[in-house]
Amino acid sequence: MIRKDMLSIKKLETIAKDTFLIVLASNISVDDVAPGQFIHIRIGQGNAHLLRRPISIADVDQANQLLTIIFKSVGEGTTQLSKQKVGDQVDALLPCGTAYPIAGLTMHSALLIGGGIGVPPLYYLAKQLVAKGIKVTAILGFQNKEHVFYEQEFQALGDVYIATNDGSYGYQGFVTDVYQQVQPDFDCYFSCGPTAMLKSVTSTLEDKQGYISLEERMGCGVGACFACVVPSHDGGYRKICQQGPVFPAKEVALS
Amino acid sequence: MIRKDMLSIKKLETIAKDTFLIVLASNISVDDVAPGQFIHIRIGQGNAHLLRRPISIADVDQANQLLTIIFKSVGEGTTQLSKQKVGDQVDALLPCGTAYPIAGLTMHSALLIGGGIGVPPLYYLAKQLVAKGIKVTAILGFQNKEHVFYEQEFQALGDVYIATNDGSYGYQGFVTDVYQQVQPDFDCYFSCGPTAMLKSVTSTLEDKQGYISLEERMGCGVGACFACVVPSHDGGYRKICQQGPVFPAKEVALS
Amino acid sequence: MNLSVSLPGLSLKNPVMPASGCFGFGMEYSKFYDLEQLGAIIIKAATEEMRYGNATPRVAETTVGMLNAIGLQNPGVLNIIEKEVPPLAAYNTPIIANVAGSTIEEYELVAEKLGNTEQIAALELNISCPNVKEGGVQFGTDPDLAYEVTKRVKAQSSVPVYVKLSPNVTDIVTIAKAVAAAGADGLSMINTLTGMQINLQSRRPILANQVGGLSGPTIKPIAIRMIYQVREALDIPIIGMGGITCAEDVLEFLLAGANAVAVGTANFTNPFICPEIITALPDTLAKYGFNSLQDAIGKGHAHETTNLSRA
Amino acid sequence: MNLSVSLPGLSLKNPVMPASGCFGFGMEYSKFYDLEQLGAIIIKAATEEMRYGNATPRVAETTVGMLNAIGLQNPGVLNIIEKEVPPLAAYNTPIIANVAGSTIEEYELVAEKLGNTEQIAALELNISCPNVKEGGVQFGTDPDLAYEVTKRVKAQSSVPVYVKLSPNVTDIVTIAKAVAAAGADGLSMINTLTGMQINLQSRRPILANQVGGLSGPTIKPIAIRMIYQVREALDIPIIGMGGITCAEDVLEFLLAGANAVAVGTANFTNPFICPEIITALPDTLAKYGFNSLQDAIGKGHAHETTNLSRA
Ligand SMILES: Cc1cc2nc3c(=O)[nH]c(=O)nc-3n(C[C@H](O)[C@H](O)[C@H](O)COP(=O)(O)OP(=O)(O)OC[C@H]3O[C@@H](n4cnc5c(N)ncnc54)[C@H](O)[C@@H]3O)c2cc1C
Ligand SMILES: Cc1cc2nc3c(=O)[nH]c(=O)nc-3n(C[C@H](O)[C@H](O)[C@H](O)COP(=O)(O)OP(=O)(O)OC[C@H]3O[C@@H](n4cnc5c(N)ncnc54)[C@H](O)[C@@H]3O)c2cc1C
Ligand SMILES: Cc1cc2nc3c(=O)[nH]c(=O)nc-3n(C[C@H](O)[C@H](O)[C@H](O)COP(=O)(O)O)c2cc1C
Ligand SMILES: Cc1cc2nc3c(=O)[nH]c(=O)nc-3n(C[C@H](O)[C@H](O)[C@H](O)COP(=O)(O)O)c2cc1C
Ligand code: FES
Ligand code: FES
Repeated sequence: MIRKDMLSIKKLETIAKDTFLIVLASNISVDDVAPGQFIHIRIGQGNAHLLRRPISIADVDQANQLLTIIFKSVGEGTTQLSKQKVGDQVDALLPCGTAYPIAGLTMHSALLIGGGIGVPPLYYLAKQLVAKGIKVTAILGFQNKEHVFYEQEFQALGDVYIATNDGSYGYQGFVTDVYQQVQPDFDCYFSCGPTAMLKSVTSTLEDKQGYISLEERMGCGVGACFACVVPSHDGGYRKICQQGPVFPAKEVALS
Repeated sequence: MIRKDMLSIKKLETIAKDTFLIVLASNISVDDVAPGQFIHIRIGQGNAHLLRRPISIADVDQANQLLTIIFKSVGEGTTQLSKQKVGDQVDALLPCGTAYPIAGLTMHSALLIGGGIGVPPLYYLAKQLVAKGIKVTAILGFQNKEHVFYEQEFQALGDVYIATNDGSYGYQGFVTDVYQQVQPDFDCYFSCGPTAMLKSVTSTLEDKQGYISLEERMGCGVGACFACVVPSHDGGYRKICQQGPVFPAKEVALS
Repeated sequence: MNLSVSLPGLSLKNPVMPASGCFGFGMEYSKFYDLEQLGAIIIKAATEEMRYGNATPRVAETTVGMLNAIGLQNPGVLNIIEKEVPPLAAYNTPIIANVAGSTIEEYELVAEKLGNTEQIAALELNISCPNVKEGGVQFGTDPDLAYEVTKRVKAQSSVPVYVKLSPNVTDIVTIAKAVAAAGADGLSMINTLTGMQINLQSRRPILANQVGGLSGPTIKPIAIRMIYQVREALDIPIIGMGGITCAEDVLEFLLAGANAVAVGTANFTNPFICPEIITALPDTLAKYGFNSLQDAIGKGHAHETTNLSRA
Repeated sequence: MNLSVSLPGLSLKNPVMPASGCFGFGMEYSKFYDLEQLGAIIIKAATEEMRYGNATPRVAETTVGMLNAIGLQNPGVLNIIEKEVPPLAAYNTPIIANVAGSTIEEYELVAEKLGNTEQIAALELNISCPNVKEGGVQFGTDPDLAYEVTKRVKAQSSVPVYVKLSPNVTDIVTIAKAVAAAGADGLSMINTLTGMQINLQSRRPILANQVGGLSGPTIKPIAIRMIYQVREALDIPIIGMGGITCAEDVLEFLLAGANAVAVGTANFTNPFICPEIITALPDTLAKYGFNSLQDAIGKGHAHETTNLSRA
């Protein structure tokens, strides 16, 4: 069940350009956290920042009650977060949103397609899939060489193809370009990244079963304010923070 | 000339209930600071507190470029100031306002009447008067025993009479009650404290030469915004931050 | 300390309720705490049909405030009554339903449905939503239209109607008088101020709707001023809101003349804010010399001693 | 980088000027820096006679904002012309004089005197002061009165007139159109929003005047929205203001449609703010892809390419 927790920073490191990894410790069990979910982080104290920032959970260490997040400093909140110190407390709502529904799926191989800061949630997903004996292939896209992270970590779990916009590392082009070249075999795909990427991924893989994870500016983060909706193909809408961020690829209409 | 300076905290101590003393070091000479003037302090950084807080200068150590301030924590700004640490920087405009015009005065004895946080500026004044060979008598009023400060410091400079509202220390009553009982001899008086006290002081000492120091909520602190005016007896007005805070007792109309 | 307060149709155990649109239909926050702690709950605006609302992005953060342009997204009044109200009604906390529309007829229909739903204790008539092209705010900025829609909505049911006023007006007192004359049982104020933020990178307004409603601590001085002015002019109960984040803020609203308060944006920053404020209220009231909640209402007005509750 | 901008009657080396009432008659800040760095200086409001203004306290701090109720205190127009203008005129920086009054006749007289003072480059017609009982804001909230006073003030002299608009209105565009139709050469927006703060201890509004004008970062989203809306509707130069504290804020105002900007409250927090912003502007403009100041004006409007300067 969703809760407010004060997490303490155990580790904070820069893992790529403007990209930070933070390991957070909880005082209680985090066994209920599943891949694809996010934590909703309060920045600062008092009224400095009224809106929390959603950041995906990149990894979970159940035994030690640790959560890993990976994020890019793009604005005030993430920059402030990147300047915290080990030992500082982070006020977070968790676990938020839906997870990749791996329990109910029968498959042998999975394709993970991540772009930029959409890569982190796929890591914990990959670990869980591999733990279930599912073969994992990852195609990860980044702006350029300086922004690449977690290549080795994914390699430890399966095949990894890296794409950079400018070709400064790995394949040149978009993740969908790499897909066309590599043509990996898979039963189900999981994708997270910028909306433009997701649109091209879902249309490229139109006849495949897949799940995508969406981003949107959020108010409450818990389903109460309707800030974060996306139209659904049934003529209605879905709240990304509560009914997402993970959706079956065919459920929602990307614009 | 008025300037913006980053002062660093050399010492911070509690000297009475909710009453703090801070010694601030400047990198440049503070020889131009005269008794009665104040510094205009910025609280915090960014936009947290848009208005600076005026605090009187309680003492100056010219050789070491040190300024002392004494203040009570009454609200957000002063509370935050009281929680600073030695070594922290304080952004201040200084020296602000007018000083007690002691250079131009010929006198043998002076009466200093201070109430609460109106006491601090009188201390540096007393030191300067004594340095000029003028006899100083001080009547200092406080809420109660717990709030009394600087009795010894004033005693080192002359006669001191303490009054507390509840009689828990020294005389019981107001500074003007003490004055009536003590009837000290003096050529000129200098007073600083709440407006109600100043009104009663100026009317009690109506036929004496005297100077009073006023308080008002301030915007700019440098004479530009007209926030801090007081009507003058010539039918006009005076800006307390610039033409004051020290005024000849008969110049301004207290309400 | 006695925190109870009586308003027309509402007997509240305490004066704190979540504001409309900031608490959905309540159940999300039931995961954080027991909703029975709340004085009341104002649910999200209802319209006749399901509405999708505006394009995203719909929210932006400003300096100690936020902008929103949700655009009255909601599942439609019948869905709300059927699916959203029943779980909430299980709590012993009065539900106030927020009524919206594009036309007077839509307001009437929504009010008729909600006002005749047993679990709804009162209506909040939203004539102040700045985020929809049609209806909404024009009813809240024109005294004649405000009068008309209030009167027509009042006629739909017997539950009390609190009219939610827009601060985007030249003269709040005139509007307040118009809706009071039309039979409003109370006022709810203020809704958001219309604002905009431009993204320097994209060179476009951040919100897809361009403009949005400004809420949070940034609007508190305006809310306090408007409530104070209306309280000077009228003897009508007021649910006050706009930037409340702590018990001291609640007291400031009470002194200004509010009889109860709603908390909006602060729920996003801290989902526990409402119960935390309720817990802090007795000490805060005592600290400033009040013996009960009722005691503080309107006390910011010189010589004001009226008990403004009408219940 | 070229920071210059031309407005009717004003050829500015850069777009940054202190806002009226926040910089006195300039000389106080000449102790901190050379006033020639400024694009222009807008001096404190002038009325016919010396005015004492409101009782104190006149200012209060709010969350990232402040309230003021100075009440147009000033030494009177003749004193200003004789004593305050000459020292300031020694700097090679255009002086814009803020014109206030209680009646149209007073506005006319003050405008006539200031408009015919050689050292005054332009007038800012203040029809938006929320802090005086008479005149001031009613001229800024009624389009007909706004039209009338603008027309009469324009007739007093040949210097350009920038009309300073009040944000305390239901519809800013209507007022803007009215003053444009009356011949305003430009607009200056926004003045302060009316607000209040209540002291919990004394149970009274902090300001002796009860209400005051809200300024500072807290009002920026409202200023941006109003400037954006007026820019969409009208092709008239705008001096933008309301909460500017840094070069990024200036750019946001330019994108919204301001041709130049004024900085008010921030001078109190940091007396060096204007030159600091001017120094930071070239890098900030370059960072967001602009080659000159002029290049950024109005660029927050989709497909907007108009050069709005009329000089
Ligand atoms: C479900 C979800 C998961 C996410 N996971 C990650 C992650 O693992 N790593 C990571 O680096 N980023 C992630 N993001 C994006 C991250 O939330 C934004 O980068 C962050 O909110 C920016 O905050 P800021 O204060 O630095 O930026 P500012 O621009 O200063 O923020 C201003 C406001 O806009 C919001 N905002 C700005 N950009 C975004 C965005 N892209 N998405 C949502 N809100 C935004 C902020 O939350 C804040 O409310 C995720 C977003 C969502 C919705
Ligand atoms: C010339 C002058 C000299 C002063 N010298 C001293 C001194 O030596 N020691 C001392 O303890 N106090 C002194 N004061 C009073 C001191 O300025 C206030 O106590 C302080 O500003 C309160 O700030 P706050 O943030 O704690 O209170 P808050 O109430 O949170 O402040 C809110 C706003 O009100 C203003 N304000 C509140 N009370 C006062 C006040 N009494 N006078 C002026 N502004 C006020 C604040 O500056 C701020 O702008 C002096 C005031 C003046 C005008
Ligand atoms: C995201 C959001 C959605 C809102 N939706 C509604 C609504 O549906 N109906 C309504 O009357 N007010 C709505 N409001 C206004 C709030 O109820 C409240 O009046 C306003 O936000 C001021 O209070 P606050 O500063 O505490 O948020 C909404 C506000 C926000 C922030
Ligand atoms: C203390 C103070 C005094 C002001 N006096 C005037 C005035 O005399 N004439 C005027 O047109 N505006 C006056 N204003 C309004 C400012 O010029 C400006 O429009 C407003 O403060 C918004 O800008 P800011 O947020 O940068 O302060 C005053 C504002 C303040 C804070
Ligand atoms: S962020 Fe509030 S509903 Fe999703
Ligand atoms: S505080 Fe601005 S003139 Fe004194």
